Amino acid sequence: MTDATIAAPAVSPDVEKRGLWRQFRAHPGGVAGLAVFLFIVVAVYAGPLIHTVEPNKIDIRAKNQGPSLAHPFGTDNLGHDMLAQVLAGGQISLAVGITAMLLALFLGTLVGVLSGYLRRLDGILMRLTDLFLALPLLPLLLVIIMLFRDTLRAAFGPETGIFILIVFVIGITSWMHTARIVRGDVLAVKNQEFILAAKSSGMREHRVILKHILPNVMSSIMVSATLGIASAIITESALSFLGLGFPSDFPTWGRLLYDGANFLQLTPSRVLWPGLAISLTVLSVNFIGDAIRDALDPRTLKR
Amino acid sequence: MFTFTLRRLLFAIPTLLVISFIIFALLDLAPSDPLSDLPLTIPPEVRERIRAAMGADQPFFIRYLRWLHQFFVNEPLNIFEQMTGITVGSGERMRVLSWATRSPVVDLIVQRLPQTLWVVGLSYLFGVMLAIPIGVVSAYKQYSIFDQIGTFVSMVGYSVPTFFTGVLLIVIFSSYLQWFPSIYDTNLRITDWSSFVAQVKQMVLPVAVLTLYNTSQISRFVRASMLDNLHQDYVRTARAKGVKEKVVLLVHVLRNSLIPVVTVIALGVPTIFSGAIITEQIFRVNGLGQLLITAIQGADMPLVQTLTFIFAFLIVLFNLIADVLYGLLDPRIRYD
Amino acid sequence: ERGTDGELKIIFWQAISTMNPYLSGGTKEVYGASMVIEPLARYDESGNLVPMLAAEIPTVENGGVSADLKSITWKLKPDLKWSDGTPVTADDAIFTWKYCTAPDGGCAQAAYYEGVSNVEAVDASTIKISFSEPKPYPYSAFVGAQSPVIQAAQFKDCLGAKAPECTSANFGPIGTGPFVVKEFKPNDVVSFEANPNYRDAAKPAFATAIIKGGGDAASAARAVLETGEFDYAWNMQVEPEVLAQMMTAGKGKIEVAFGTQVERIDVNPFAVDASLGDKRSTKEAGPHPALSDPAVRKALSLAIDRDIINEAGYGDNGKPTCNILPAPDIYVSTNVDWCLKQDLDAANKLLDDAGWVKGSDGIREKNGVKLSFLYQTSTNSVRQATQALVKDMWAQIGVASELRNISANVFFGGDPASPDTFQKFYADVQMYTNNFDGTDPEKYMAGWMCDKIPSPASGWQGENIVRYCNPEYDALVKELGKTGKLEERAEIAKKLNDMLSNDVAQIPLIHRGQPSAVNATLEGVKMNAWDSELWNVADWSRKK
Amino acid sequence: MALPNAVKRNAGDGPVLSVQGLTTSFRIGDDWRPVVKNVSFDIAPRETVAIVGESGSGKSVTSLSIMRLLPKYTSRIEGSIKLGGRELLTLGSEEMRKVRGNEISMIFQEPMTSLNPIFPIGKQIAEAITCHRQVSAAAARGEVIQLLEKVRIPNAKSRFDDYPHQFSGGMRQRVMIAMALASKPRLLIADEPTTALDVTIQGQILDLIKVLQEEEGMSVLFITHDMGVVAEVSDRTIVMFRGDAVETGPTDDIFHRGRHPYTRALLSAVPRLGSMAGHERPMRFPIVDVASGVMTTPEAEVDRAIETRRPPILEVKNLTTRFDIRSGLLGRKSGAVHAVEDVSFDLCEGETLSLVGESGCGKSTTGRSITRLVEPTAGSIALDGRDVIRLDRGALRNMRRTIQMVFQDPFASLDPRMKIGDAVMEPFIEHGLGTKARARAKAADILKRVGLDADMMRRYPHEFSGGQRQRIAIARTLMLDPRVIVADEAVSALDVSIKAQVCNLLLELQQSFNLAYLFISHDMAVVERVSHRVAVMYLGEIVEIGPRQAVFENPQHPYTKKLMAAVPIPDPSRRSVKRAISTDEIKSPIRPVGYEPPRRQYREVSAGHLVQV
Ligand SMILES: Nc1ncnc2c1ncn2[C@@H]1O[C@H](COP(=O)(O)OP(=O)(O)OP(=O)(O)O)[C@@H](O)[C@H]1O
Ligand SMILES: Nc1ncnc2c1ncn2[C@@H]1O[C@H](COP(=O)(O)OP(=O)(O)OP(=O)(O)O)[C@@H](O)[C@H]1O
Ligand SMILES: [Mg+2]
Ligand SMILES: [Mg+2]
Repeated sequence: MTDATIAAPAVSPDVEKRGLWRQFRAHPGGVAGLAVFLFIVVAVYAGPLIHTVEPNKIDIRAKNQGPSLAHPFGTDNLGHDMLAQVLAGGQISLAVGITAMLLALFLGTLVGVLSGYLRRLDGILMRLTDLFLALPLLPLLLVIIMLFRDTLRAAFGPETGIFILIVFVIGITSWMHTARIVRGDVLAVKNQEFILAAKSSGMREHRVILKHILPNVMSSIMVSATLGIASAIITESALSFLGLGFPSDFPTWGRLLYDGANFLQLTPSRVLWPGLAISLTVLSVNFIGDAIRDALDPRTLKR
Repeated sequence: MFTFTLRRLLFAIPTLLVISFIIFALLDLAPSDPLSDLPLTIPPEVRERIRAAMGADQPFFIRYLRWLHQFFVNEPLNIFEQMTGITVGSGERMRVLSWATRSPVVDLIVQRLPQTLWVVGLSYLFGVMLAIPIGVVSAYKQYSIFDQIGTFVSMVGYSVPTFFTGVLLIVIFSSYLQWFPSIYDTNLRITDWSSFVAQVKQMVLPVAVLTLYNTSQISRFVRASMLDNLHQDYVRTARAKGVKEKVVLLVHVLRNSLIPVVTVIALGVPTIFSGAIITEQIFRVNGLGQLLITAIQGADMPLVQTLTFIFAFLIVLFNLIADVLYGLLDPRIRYD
Repeated sequence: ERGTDGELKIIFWQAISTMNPYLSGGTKEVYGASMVIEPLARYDESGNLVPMLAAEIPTVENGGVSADLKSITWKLKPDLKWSDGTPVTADDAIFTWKYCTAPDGGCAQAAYYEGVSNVEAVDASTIKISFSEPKPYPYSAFVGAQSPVIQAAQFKDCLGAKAPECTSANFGPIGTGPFVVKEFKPNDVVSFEANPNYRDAAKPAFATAIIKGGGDAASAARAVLETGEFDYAWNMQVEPEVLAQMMTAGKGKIEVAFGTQVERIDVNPFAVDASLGDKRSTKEAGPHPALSDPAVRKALSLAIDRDIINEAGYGDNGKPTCNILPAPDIYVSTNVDWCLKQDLDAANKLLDDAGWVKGSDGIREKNGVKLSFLYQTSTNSVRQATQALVKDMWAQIGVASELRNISANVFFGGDPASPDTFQKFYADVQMYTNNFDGTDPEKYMAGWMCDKIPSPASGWQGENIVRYCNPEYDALVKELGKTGKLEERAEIAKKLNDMLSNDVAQIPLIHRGQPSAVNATLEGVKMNAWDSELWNVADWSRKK
Repeated sequence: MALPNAVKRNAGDGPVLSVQGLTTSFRIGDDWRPVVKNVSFDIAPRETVAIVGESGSGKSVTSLSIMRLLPKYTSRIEGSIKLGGRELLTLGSEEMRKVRGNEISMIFQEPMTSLNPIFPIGKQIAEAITCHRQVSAAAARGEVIQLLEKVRIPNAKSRFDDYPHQFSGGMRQRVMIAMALASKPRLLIADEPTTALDVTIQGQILDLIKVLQEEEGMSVLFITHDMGVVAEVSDRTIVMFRGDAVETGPTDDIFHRGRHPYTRALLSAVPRLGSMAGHERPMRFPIVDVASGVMTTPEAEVDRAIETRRPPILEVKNLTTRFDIRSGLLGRKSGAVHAVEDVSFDLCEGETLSLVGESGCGKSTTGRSITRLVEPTAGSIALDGRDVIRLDRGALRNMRRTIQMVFQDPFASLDPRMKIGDAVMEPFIEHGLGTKARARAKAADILKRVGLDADMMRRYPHEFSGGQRQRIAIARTLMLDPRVIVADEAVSALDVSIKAQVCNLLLELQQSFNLAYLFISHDMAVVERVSHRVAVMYLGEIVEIGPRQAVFENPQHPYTKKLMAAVPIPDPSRRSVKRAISTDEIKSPIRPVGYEPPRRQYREVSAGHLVQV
């Protein structure tokens, strides 16, 4: 009385998790992305243990050098070692990029899902989104800094305080795109019959959202995430010009790239490496995102 | 749908008023100052007098109401007068004047519009036009060479900021090869073939930089959304009907994938009018983006307020358009 | 020959927002307007007054300045014509004075007319300016690019509150200069053509000119030095090696003029602890626990290697200095040189002697007070490089610093609500540049008087940012105000400078020049730090 | 396996379609799992071949293999498929495109997901015409409207621009049929084309196909579970069982002289209309072992009477649900679909009320209104004494534990990204009825009882056959132990043996837990078996309601009579008996704005047997 099936052992949740991982692994791009990303993370945190030059050590006599054994990435116009700067910058850029992206993604998804799913909240949340889209960024940032910088600095110390501030600032100024995109997708998904079926089985709204709506709007969120990490890293560097980023003696990838732009012809390695680091990070995150997307979509081709 | 649109349009009026007030308050709160780029040699008491002449020393609400009146009453009347030649009342009324230039803000915007539309608008158009086919093909041929290259280029294109790509292009194409000018000539009038060529030449670099960025962003959304729909059963039905593969993709799958794409595009259109700040700066296109940034840096309140408000208006408008399009694209989405 | 050299292309990366310098005191506006409207006299490249509209420079000797120093009488050159062909008369000057002093006009150059009690026409071409008090240095009104003469006929309806509404006049003032405005696009580009009625029939050599704005300094430099698209670019604050690299293209070079700009570090004598709230950085806050110690101040100055800072950030565009008054030559003190060479040993010894001892973290402290400073400045790549270097140097004497950079429009904005303005000085040390217009330092030196200290009571206004207060100094400034003889004035000015330097009221770093990029095909450029850099644009021509 | 030679075929004509040794496998993890094994058959011109078989035995996969529409990377087709001598498996994709829809067209099993949700149905049908022929848009439109009328869609002209979600299940299926017939193909593959249709419309559709076969010489590959339909339409029949074609032969032979045990099992389990004469209560189906063909459990009448003294668990009074029709640029209301109009009935504990009626008459809408998945326009619904319409959200959620619904279209009602194990366990966990482990155990048990394997819990909905998905949907509702189940065409896609098994399960549950069923179905034989009472709907209204025996044995309303008469009889010898093609006008539930339906009067024929007058 049963269908033709191959005998299989009983399923445990553990196996299911492994299944997801197995599908992820079946995605060469995703695996490569993960490997590169892990490499970057490890390099950035463990690298300074091997390449022990202080990132802020100034050796003015060795300024504007090309790559050499002592300075594999060359030096900048003050004689900072670029490798050490790129590694140190990576710690900040990665941390800021990822946390700020996650915050923006969280806010955007929250607002998007709520306004797409709950008719009552839609109007007010979307007008709020319009408002945030319309607010001029620079004055907004200046005001935020003015209001919160010293408080946060006092509460968490200069570094953590600024970190929190930056993540917060990037987060609350970049969630709107995600929100609108997610909302659009939710509007389309929520009218499908399986949502109705889920509701008819008496599921609570938030569970419907979490278990049925979210997985079905995941691919847009994934794209937003990858793009978000890139813009967070770049925005961080823009913030420091307003005096709201990290102090100038904290290198970050974005700023290394900006400072190096004028030295493009003089010491190309100065821009090559931070630029490459940002691109590789974003690319690898993109491939990881693709792999997760594919793993979550049972229908796409798996390679 | 019509009542929905109408209701939303009506609702947009209070929304915009609130937004304009919040923007005004924000600008007022911001610590930058209209006199910050004056030399330090100008003594404090003179600064006070300059401030007073601008009206910057008035109380907040007076300034806000004055702006409202100037923008919503005087400027439209002025446009009306210019178009019809009829003088309403005395014909003398205070227009919204920029603090830095002491000229009517609307005139400044009109002056900046052409180059912004040419450069930023065109690159957005190119971006959309390139992104959709690239996204569609990338999704259809997922993990093919085309897709991989597309992914690579768009990710690099998106992650490397324009302040860098701009300089790179200038160094290569203006300094070494000397093919294109590095500075945009806003005085150029297209009168003949050679001036047309000159115009095209000076647009190449900034348009290229911006197009790369726009294409990268939009094509990612097209691709992801296409992938979601490519394996649905109705695609199978379309194929079973013998519909051409191109039609299957472009009509059946793409239309079903358009909602996020429409969202992204609608979010992007208003930014055409706010200009592309960095790219405009690098190539000295001096469009609206540059106008806005100089105004912000110079704390030119009336100019920033007006530009931002127009921007807000466009955002509200295009988000409304997107919402209406959702309803047209997907009949299951109903707003009643 | 007029108009034979085609177009002159100038780039001002900070764009010109209006052509009326009375409505915007920005340097770029003043420079742009100087191609069109002219003062009675201006300064040449070595700081000497040269007549422009005036026939000669009035002095006490030639009777142009009254013996009691209470009036000065200018005589116009004969047959002067505005670009529209009408004659220039004394009434135009009188109108200009009225224009700038009209209430509600918000004239940015009002300081130039300070102390002027009356301007009258002796005859159609003679102008007499009377002062309410004796003026030892009477060359202020109608002197220099900041106070040119405007045409009464054009601006007659633009007095006072009406001034901003005269858009077309403000954008295209009728002048006497070598060029007239053809089209003005605010904050973008100004187009000029040669003035047909210019008093020298052979000038200018260029038929048209433009001043393009926007972008940043480095790309402006590139447009002149590397691609050769432009002839002249102003204000090239770019790392020296980048400029040097661009110059290898052979299309142009950098010219520098040294004026009175000094990059300095202000050292706060008052406590700035955040817990003090609004009292921070004022007298009520009490003395700074570390920086009120003269030994610390001096050690900070001694520890700085100004040569390195100059090399990294300025190159040929700067010179290390210990003076706050670096020019003109007659005012320059040669007495202070203890800080010119870095002396870490002396600095360390000073601190040791004063009881500041290094703790386990290498930072000196005394009575629980650490030598750890918040060091703020405006955002600008050269300043950030300097910050990094100074931090490194101070670290070598056991002084820690936390760096902060603030957007220039906030830092210099003076918004009383912002904690980040340089006037509030809510930091231990801060860095910026200051200077004075013209060649006379009297007003500048008065900026260190006790009553010029910014405080909440004065709405944080006041030039004495370093909060220096020394009764002796105040007395000396007053004496300067009464002294007429140039040599004596110079002596006093030097004394004032020495007091400031030796008390380490602040730490002068670099005497900054004004670098501009000049295309190799452009001839006749004479860099001028005392007036508009375009002061002699009539003499510019294309190399044949 | 070899094809038996005893196939009668018109001499001279080569076969239209010849399938030889077809083996189709799916990739599961890293292995390939064959689901169709070495199947061979031919179809001659004008011939109708039926495939019958167990649910999940590979019927749909066989047909999709012929069309080459299986997902490229996760499936593999081996063997040979020749269309008029041309090998399809090696055809280039452009040639294959020209074959599809033009020479072979296909009706898919699940019409909801198979229609593009964002295009008007008219446009979708027109596309089938325009992509193979050069016709003007207006001509195509005319043709489409004709087709829609042929498949008996009421108000075809005005429904041209409607979207799939505005159609009832059966109407969507008819749209699919119209689409497939549009291009007048040489071969029509019809995968359960009539499961969602009531018997009257089903008959009309079958006639339509027959007419086309005669006029255009079309061949048909017919996949169905309805042995009555098989008997009526097919020349030859293929029986599939677990991926194999176990028996092939003329329909007559198969019906009377089936050799394979499964064939015999299949036929002996077929319920026949009228077999319940004389019985008052529902009866269990006999269970026949598919491996041996021997009856293991005989049929038996349920032994429990309904307690009518207790107040009914569900009371529906004057329920009315209308859908506004908006048209024009302004979106003005131009009319309304009166989907449910003044419907009243009640349902006691332990009782089965069957809802039968024409496709599109409002049965599903009634079910959805009762569970408040669509908001009723008027009327009252009392569930267990509580007014459903006035419940707030929390109470509604609790109410939904009591009343569960099986959706008509199981595929659309399953989240495509959720493994079915999770989908089945979800309501249980959601209502906090126990731990995850208990949920898993219970889900495995229920799945087994509806004939599915517990290890299927790891698979996604699209990896199942239509019948399997339907059983998943049933399993999901059973997880909550509800007191009322609205079963909307819950067993229509199941083969007879599984249908019997599932129905018996439902009866058993009803007995043990006193469940009440609102059983919506077109399968009159099943309705006769399982129901205590029957309500007949027509154009949104109940035209006749009463105890099953009364309604079936003494139908009063003309529509009921028509319905009873149209039920096909599973006997191939009656094939020649022709129905009179109905030419009557198709009635439409669309009314203009402001239309007030007349108040209906009912006549009581016997105790509880009401008929509209
Ligand atoms: N995409 C797929 N991936 C894996 N297995 C599949 C896939 N599609 C179908 N199957 C399996 O193949 C078998 C045959 O499915 P098919 O759809 O052909 O059944 P069927 O005979 O049409 O059944 P029903 O009558 O229930 O529709 C089933 O066991 C099903 O689970
Ligand atoms: N969302 C909707 N919008 C507009 N009309 C609808 C909608 N849903 C259903 N209808 C219409 O209501 C009528 C009744 O539909 P319903 O689904 O209840 O029929 P049904 O009796 O279940 O038919 P079937 O047996 O074919 O499933 C149909 O005419 C259908 O077109
Ligand atoms: Mg099937
Ligand atoms: Mg139905």
